[in-house]
Amino acid sequence: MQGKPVVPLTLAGVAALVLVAITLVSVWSLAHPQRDPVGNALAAMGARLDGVRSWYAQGPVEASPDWQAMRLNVPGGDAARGRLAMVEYGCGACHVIPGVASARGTVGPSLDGLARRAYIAGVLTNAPGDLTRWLMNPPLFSPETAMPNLGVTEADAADMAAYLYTLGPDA
Amino acid sequence: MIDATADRPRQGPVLEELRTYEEAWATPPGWRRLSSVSHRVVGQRFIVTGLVFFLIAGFLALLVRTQLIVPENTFLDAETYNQVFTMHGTLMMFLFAIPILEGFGVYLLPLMLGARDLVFPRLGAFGYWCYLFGGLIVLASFVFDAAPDGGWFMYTPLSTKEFTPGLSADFWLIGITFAEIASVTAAVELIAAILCTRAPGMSLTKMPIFAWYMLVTAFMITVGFPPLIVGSILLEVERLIGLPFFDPALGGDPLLWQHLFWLFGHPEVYIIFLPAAGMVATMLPTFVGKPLFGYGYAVAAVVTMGFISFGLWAHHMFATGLPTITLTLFSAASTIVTIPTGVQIFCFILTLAQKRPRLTVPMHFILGFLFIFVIGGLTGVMLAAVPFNWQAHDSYFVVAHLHYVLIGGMVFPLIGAFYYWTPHFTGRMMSERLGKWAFWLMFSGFHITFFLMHITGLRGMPRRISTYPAGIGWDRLNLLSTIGSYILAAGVVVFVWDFIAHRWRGPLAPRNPWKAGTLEWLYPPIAPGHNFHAIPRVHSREPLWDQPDLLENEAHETRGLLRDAPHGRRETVGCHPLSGEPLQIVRLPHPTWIPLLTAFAVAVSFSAVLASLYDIAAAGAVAALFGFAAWAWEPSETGQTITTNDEGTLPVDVASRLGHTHIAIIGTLMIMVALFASVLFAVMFLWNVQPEFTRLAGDPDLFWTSIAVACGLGMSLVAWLARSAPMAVLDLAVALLAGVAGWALYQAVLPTDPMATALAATLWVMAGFIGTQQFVLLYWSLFLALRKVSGQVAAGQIVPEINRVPYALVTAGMLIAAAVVLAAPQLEVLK
Amino acid sequence: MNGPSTLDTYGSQTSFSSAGTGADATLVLTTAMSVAAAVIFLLVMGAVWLAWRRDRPGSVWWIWGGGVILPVIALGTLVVASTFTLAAIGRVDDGAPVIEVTGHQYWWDIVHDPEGRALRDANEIVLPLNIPVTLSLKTEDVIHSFWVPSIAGKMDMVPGRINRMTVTATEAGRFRGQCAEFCGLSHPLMAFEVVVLPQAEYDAYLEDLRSEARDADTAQLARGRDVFLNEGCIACHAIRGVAEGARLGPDLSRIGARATLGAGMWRMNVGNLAGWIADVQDMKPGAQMPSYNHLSGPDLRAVAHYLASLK
Amino acid sequence: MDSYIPFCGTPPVPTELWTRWQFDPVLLAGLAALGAVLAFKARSRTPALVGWSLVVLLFVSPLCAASMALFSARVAQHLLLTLVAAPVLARAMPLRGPDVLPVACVFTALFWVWHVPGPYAATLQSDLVYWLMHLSLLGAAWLLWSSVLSAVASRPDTVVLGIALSAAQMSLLSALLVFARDPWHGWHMLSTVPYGLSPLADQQLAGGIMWVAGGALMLVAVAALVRLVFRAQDGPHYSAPSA
Repeated sequence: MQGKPVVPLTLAGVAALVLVAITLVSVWSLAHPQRDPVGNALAAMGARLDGVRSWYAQGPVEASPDWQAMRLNVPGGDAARGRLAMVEYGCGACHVIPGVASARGTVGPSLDGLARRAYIAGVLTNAPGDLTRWLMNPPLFSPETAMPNLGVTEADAADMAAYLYTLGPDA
Repeated sequence: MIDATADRPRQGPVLEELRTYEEAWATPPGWRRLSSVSHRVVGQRFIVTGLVFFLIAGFLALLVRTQLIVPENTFLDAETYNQVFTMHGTLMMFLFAIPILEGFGVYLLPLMLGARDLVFPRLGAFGYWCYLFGGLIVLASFVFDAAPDGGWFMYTPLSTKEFTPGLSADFWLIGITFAEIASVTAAVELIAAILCTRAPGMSLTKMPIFAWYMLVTAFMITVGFPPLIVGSILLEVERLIGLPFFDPALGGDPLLWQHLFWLFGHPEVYIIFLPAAGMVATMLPTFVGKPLFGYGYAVAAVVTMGFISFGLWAHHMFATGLPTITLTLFSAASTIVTIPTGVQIFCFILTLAQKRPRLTVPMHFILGFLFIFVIGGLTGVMLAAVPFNWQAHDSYFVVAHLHYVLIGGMVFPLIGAFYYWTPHFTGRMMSERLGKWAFWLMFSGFHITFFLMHITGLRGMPRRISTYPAGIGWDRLNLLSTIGSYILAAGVVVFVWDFIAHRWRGPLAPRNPWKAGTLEWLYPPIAPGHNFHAIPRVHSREPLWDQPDLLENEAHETRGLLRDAPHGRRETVGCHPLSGEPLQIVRLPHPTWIPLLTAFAVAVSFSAVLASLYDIAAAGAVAALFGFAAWAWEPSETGQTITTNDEGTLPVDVASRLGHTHIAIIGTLMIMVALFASVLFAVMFLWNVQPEFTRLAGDPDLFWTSIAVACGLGMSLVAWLARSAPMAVLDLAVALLAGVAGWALYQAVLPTDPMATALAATLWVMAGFIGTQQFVLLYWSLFLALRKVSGQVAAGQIVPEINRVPYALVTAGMLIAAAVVLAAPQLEVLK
Repeated sequence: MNGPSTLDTYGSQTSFSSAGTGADATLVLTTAMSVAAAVIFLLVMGAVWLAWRRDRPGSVWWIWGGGVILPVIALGTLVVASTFTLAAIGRVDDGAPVIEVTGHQYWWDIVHDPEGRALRDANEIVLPLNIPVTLSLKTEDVIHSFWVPSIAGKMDMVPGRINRMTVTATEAGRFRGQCAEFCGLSHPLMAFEVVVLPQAEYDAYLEDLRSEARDADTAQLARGRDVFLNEGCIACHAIRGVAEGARLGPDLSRIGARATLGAGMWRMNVGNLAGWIADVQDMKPGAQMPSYNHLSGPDLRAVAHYLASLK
Repeated sequence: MDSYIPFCGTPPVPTELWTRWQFDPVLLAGLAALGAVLAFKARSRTPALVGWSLVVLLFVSPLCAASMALFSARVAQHLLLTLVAAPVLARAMPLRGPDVLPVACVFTALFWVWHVPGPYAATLQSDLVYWLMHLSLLGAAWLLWSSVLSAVASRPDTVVLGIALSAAQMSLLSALLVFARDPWHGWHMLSTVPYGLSPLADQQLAGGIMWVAGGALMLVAVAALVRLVFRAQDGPHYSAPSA
C-alpha cells in the first residue's frame, strides 16, 4: 500500500467499460427476438456448431449405410418444427419429452428413447407411418387409450414423428 | 462510600499481588476459549459466523439464479425453490448483515474509543450464543425438511397454520426471534459502551465517526426490532393456539402483520446501511490523509436518518390499497430520506477532494460503494413515486433496487472493511492483487446480474417465481443475470480464499499499516488479546495523527490512565457520557461459562416450544432465570474508590444517572417501550380498523384494572423509596406489589374472550406483556432482597435499586396506558 | 377472439408497451425519471471524479448544494410529477361498469356486472376498448396481487378488504397478467389473460356469458358431459345450463374458448386438458383440484373433448 | 346546546372562507396580552415577533373557520401551533419547567386527548373547552421546547428520548387516523362535503399531514439541535503526518 498512487484513469476507464458493456447488453436484451441481428447470428453460429457436433458424433464413415437411421426417416418431417408442435398440442401435459422444457407430464409414458421401442402403445409397430397415424388419431388404434385425438394435421404429425425419432436412436 | 481495602470476597489483596496485566486479560486457551467474554473474541465470533451465513445464503442465491437460467427449468421444484429464496433472504438479512456489522462494532468500538472491553462483556457473549443457536434453529429446518418457504417477510395469511401447515414457519419465527435477542442485547451493550467508556478527553463531538454511526444504529435497533418481535410472537401464538390476530372474519387484519413487519423492515435497511457507511467514513479519511469533511453535518445526517427511517414504512405497502389521498404524502415523505443520504455522500466526496487519495483495495470498494449505492438510491427515489411503484413493486425492479442498496451500501463497504481491518485480526495483510481481482469480479458481476433486473422487472417479471414461460421476453435477461451472478460469486470466492490464505501467505502487517488516525491502530497488529496497557488522553478525533508520540513509543509503554492492572482485575475507565472525562472505574468480568449455559437454556426452551414440549420449555426458561441470577450474583463493588496515577481518585461502578448500568437500563427501557408501543399499535389498529368487533368479546373489568394501576403506582413509589433506604423488606414490598399488579391485570382482562375476536386477543397480549414486566420486577426485587439477607451487599451499594426505579416507573406508565385502553371502549365519550 | 395465446407472444407482459391509460401515463413518468436519474448519477459521479483530481478542501456549500438543495429541487419536481400522474390514473370511477376479480390459490374468478346478473368467467378478463372499467379486487384465501403491466400497475387483493381500481384499455388485443404477490407453492403458475375487444365484440362476449353453454351434440361429447356430471366435477365447477351454482373452482361454461388453460399457463387444447384432468397435481402442485387419474381412457378423452367443445 | 355556535362559527363553505376572519374581542385581548408579555420578557425580538405573528395568524385568519369544516385544517393548525410557533416562542422566551421527559409525556397525553372523538366534540360545544384545548397544547409545547433547548447541551440523552417520544406518538396517532375505516368525528360528517372530500378522506388527509408534515418538522428540529451542539463544540482537525 506504500506504492505510488495508481492513476485513477485506470479505475475510471474500467468503470466506464463496465458501464458501456452494461448499456450494450441492456440494449441488446431489449431487441425483439425476430429483429435481433446479434441473437440471430448467435443462433446461426449455434446451428453450425450443432452440425459439426453431430458430424463428429457420427464417427468415421462406414461402408455400409445406417439401416436403423434410414428405417426411422420420416418423409417430409422436420424435427425442429415437430418440437414446437409438441408444445402447441400440449403433449407435455402427459409425457416427458427430452428437449421440450415444459414437457414433464407423468400421465403417459416418457417419450425418451422412443426410437428404440418396438411398438407404439402396444398396438402399432414403431415405424414412421404408424407413428404418424397414431399421433393423428390414437383412439382409432387403441379404443381404451386415454390419449385423445388431438386433431393433429398430417404435416404436423410427420414433424412430430421426426422429432420423436431423434430421441435416443443410439444408446 | 466504602474504603477500597474493606474486606470483600474474591478481590482480597492476595489476588492483587498475583496477577499481572497480561494474566488478568489472558484469553483462556484451548476449548476453554468458549468461556471467553472478551470483546475481541466475541466480535470475531460474530464476524466469522456472519461470514459463514453469508456464504450459505450466497450459495442459495446461486441456486436461485441457476433455476432461472432458462425458462421452465426443472433444476429445482417449486417447493425447494420457495425454500431457497426464503432462506436466502432470511439468512442475509437476519443472520448475516446485522450480526456481522454488530460484530465489527463489538470488536472495533472499545479499541477506537479507548476502552479495554465493552462494559457488559457477558451480555455480548450471551448475545452471540443466542445468535448462533437461533441461526442453527433456522438452519436446522433444512435437516427436518421443513425449511421456511413463505418469503423473508412471511406475509399473513399465507404464513398462518391454515395455509402453511407443518413447522416451517415456526422454525422461522422462533429461530429469528431468538437470534434477534442477540441484536438487541448487542445494541444495549454498544449504547452503554459508546456513551460510558471512552478515553479521557473524548467528548461526544470528538468520537471517531464510526462510533456515531454505531450509536445511532444501536438506538435504531432498540426501537426498530421490537415491532418484528411482537409481530413474530403474535403470529407464532396464532399458529400455536389459534388466537385470531390476522383473521378478518374475527376482527383481525392481515395488514397488521405488514404494518408491524415494515415498521421493523424499513429501519432495518438503514440499520444495515449505517454501520457500513460508518466504515466508509472511517476508512476514507485514512486513505485521503485528511479528516472527514463535515463531521458535524454527517452526524446530523445520521441522527436525522435514524428518525426518518421510522416514518416511511407505508411505502412498502403502496399496492395494498392505502387511501389515495395519503399516497402522495407518503410518497413525499419517502423521498425526504434522500437529503441526509445526500449530505453523507457529499461529505464523502468532499473528503476525497481534500487530497489525492491512495488507491488501495479498500479504496476500490469505497468507490464501488459510491457508484452502486448512488444508483440504488436513485432507483429508490423512483420507487417513491406511487404510479411507478405500482408497476415496479414486487417485480424484479425491486429485486434490483434492493440489491443495489444492500450490496452497494453494505457488502462492498464490508469487504473493504475486511481488507482494512483484517491486519488487526490476524497480524497479516491481505493481498492487494487478489483484492483487486475480487473487486473487479464482484463489481462487474454485480452490475451484469442486477442492472438487467431493472429491465426484467419493467418487462413484467414478478419476483419469487420459480419458473417463467419461454418467449415472452425474459429469457435472455435471466440468462445474462445468471451469468453475472456466477462472476459475482467468483469475486466472493477470491475474497474468501484471500481471507483464508492470507493467514499463511500474507505479509506481516506493520504497526498502523494504513497510517490511520484512530486509536485501534495504536498496538502493532499482532493481536495481543487485550487493549491499552494504559488509556491515553485524547485531544482530537484523530489521536494517532495529532499525538505522534503515541506511535513513537512502544505500545505497552503508552502513558495514560490505569497503567497496567493495579488490582489484578479487569478494569477500564468509565467516562462522563458527554464530556468524556473520567468518571469511574468499571470493573469487568473474567471468563465465565454462564453466558453460554444461559443461552443454551434459552435455546432449549425455544426449541422445545418448536417441538411442542412445553414442560421442557418451562424447564429451560427456569434454568435461564437461574443463569441470569448466577450471572448477577457476584459481589457488588460500588462505592469503593481507586486512586489512579494522574486523574486523582475515581469511584468504582458509580451509582448515578451517568453510570453505565443506568444507561443500559435506559436502553433496555427503550426496547421495552418500543415493544409495548408495538402491542399498543396492534390493539389500536384493530380497534380502529375493525370497530364492529369492539364489544363482541366482553368488557374488561374496570375494578381490577384500577387495582392494577394502584399497585403499579405503589410499586414505583416503594422502589423509589428503596433507592435511599436499602432494606430487604422494601424489596419484598416491591415484589409483592408487582405480583399483585400483574395478577389484577389478569383479572381485568379475564372477562374478555381472546379466542372470540382479535381485539380481545391483543388485549390479552398487552396484559401478558405488562405481566412479564411485573414478573421481571418481582424476580429482580426478590433477587435483591435475597442478596441483602445473605449479606452480599452493604449499605451504599445502591446500583440495582437506582436502576429499578426507572424500570418500575416505566412499567407503571405502561399500566396506566393499558388501563386507558381497557377502559376506553366502555367510556361512551371516546366513540 | 380466439387468437394465439399470450404464451406465444413476445412482450405480452411488459410495462414498456402500454395499452391502457394507467400504464401509458406511468410509462411517461418512468421514462422521465430514468433520464433524470441517469443525469443525476452522472453529475454525482462527475463530482467524485473532480474530487479525486482535486487537492485542496472544498467549501461546505457543496454539502448544502449537493446534499440539500439539489435533492430538494429534484424531489420537489418528482413529487409534483408523480402527483399529477397519480391524480390522472389513481381515481376510482364509481360510475364505470364493475368487474369483480377474486384471487384464489391459484386462479382468478371473474364476475362481470356483479351487482346485476353476475356473469361469471375465469382466468380471462375481457375489457371493452376505450371504456373505463372499475375492477373490484378480492381474495378468497391469501394475499394476491393483480398485475397486467401493459394495462396498469398492480393492486393487492387482501383478505377482508375490497380494493378497487379503474382501468381503461386503449388498444385491442391480448395481454398477459400475473399474480405479483407470493401466494404459495404454485404462485409462478398463477397468470391470466386480458382480452381487449371493441364495444360490439365486447357486447357479444357478455351476451355469450348470459347464454347457456354449448350443447353436447355428438355421442362422445354427451359421454364427456355425463362423466363431468357423474364424477363430482360439479361440486366445484359450474357450466351454465348443465350444472350451475358451484363456485369453488373456475366456471367452465366457455373454457374451450379461452386461449389458455390452468390460469394462463398452458395452451388450450384437448391434449393439455386431458393431461390436466388426469394429473393436475403434477402440473400445478398445491392446486385445490385433485388429479382424476382413475378415469378410464375413453372417459378421460370424452370429458377432455367435451370441455374443449365449450366455446 | 343545540343553539350553541362554536367559537369559530359554523362550518363555512369554500366560497365564504376568505371572509371569515376572527375578530372576537376576547381573543384579540388575549393575543395583545401575549404580545405585551413577549415585548417585556422575551430574550430576543425577532423570534418573539415571528412566534407571536404566527399565533395571531393561526387564530385570527380563516384557518380558524376552516378548522370548523375540515379536521385536516384543525390538525394543520395544531401542528403549526405546537411545532413551529411553540419552538420559536421557546427560543424567544423560554419557560422554566420540569425535565424534558415528563413534559413530553404531558404533551403526548394532551395531544391524544384533544384529537380523540369525545374531547374533540366537547371543544365544539363550549368556548371554555375550546380555549382549554388551545392553551394547554400551546403551553405544553412551549414548555417542551423550552426544556429541550435548555437541556440540549447538558443532557442530550433526555432530549433525544423526549423528541423520540413526541415524534413516535405523533406517528402512531396519525397512523390510526390514516388507517381508520370510519371517520372519528361526528362533527365533520357533513361539513367536509363542500370541499370535495368525504369525512373519511378529510381524516386521512389530517393523518397524512400529521404523519408527514409533523415528522418533517420534527426532523428539522433534530437536525437543528445536532447542529446547535456541534457549532458550540466542534473540535480541532488533524491530518495524517506526511511521511
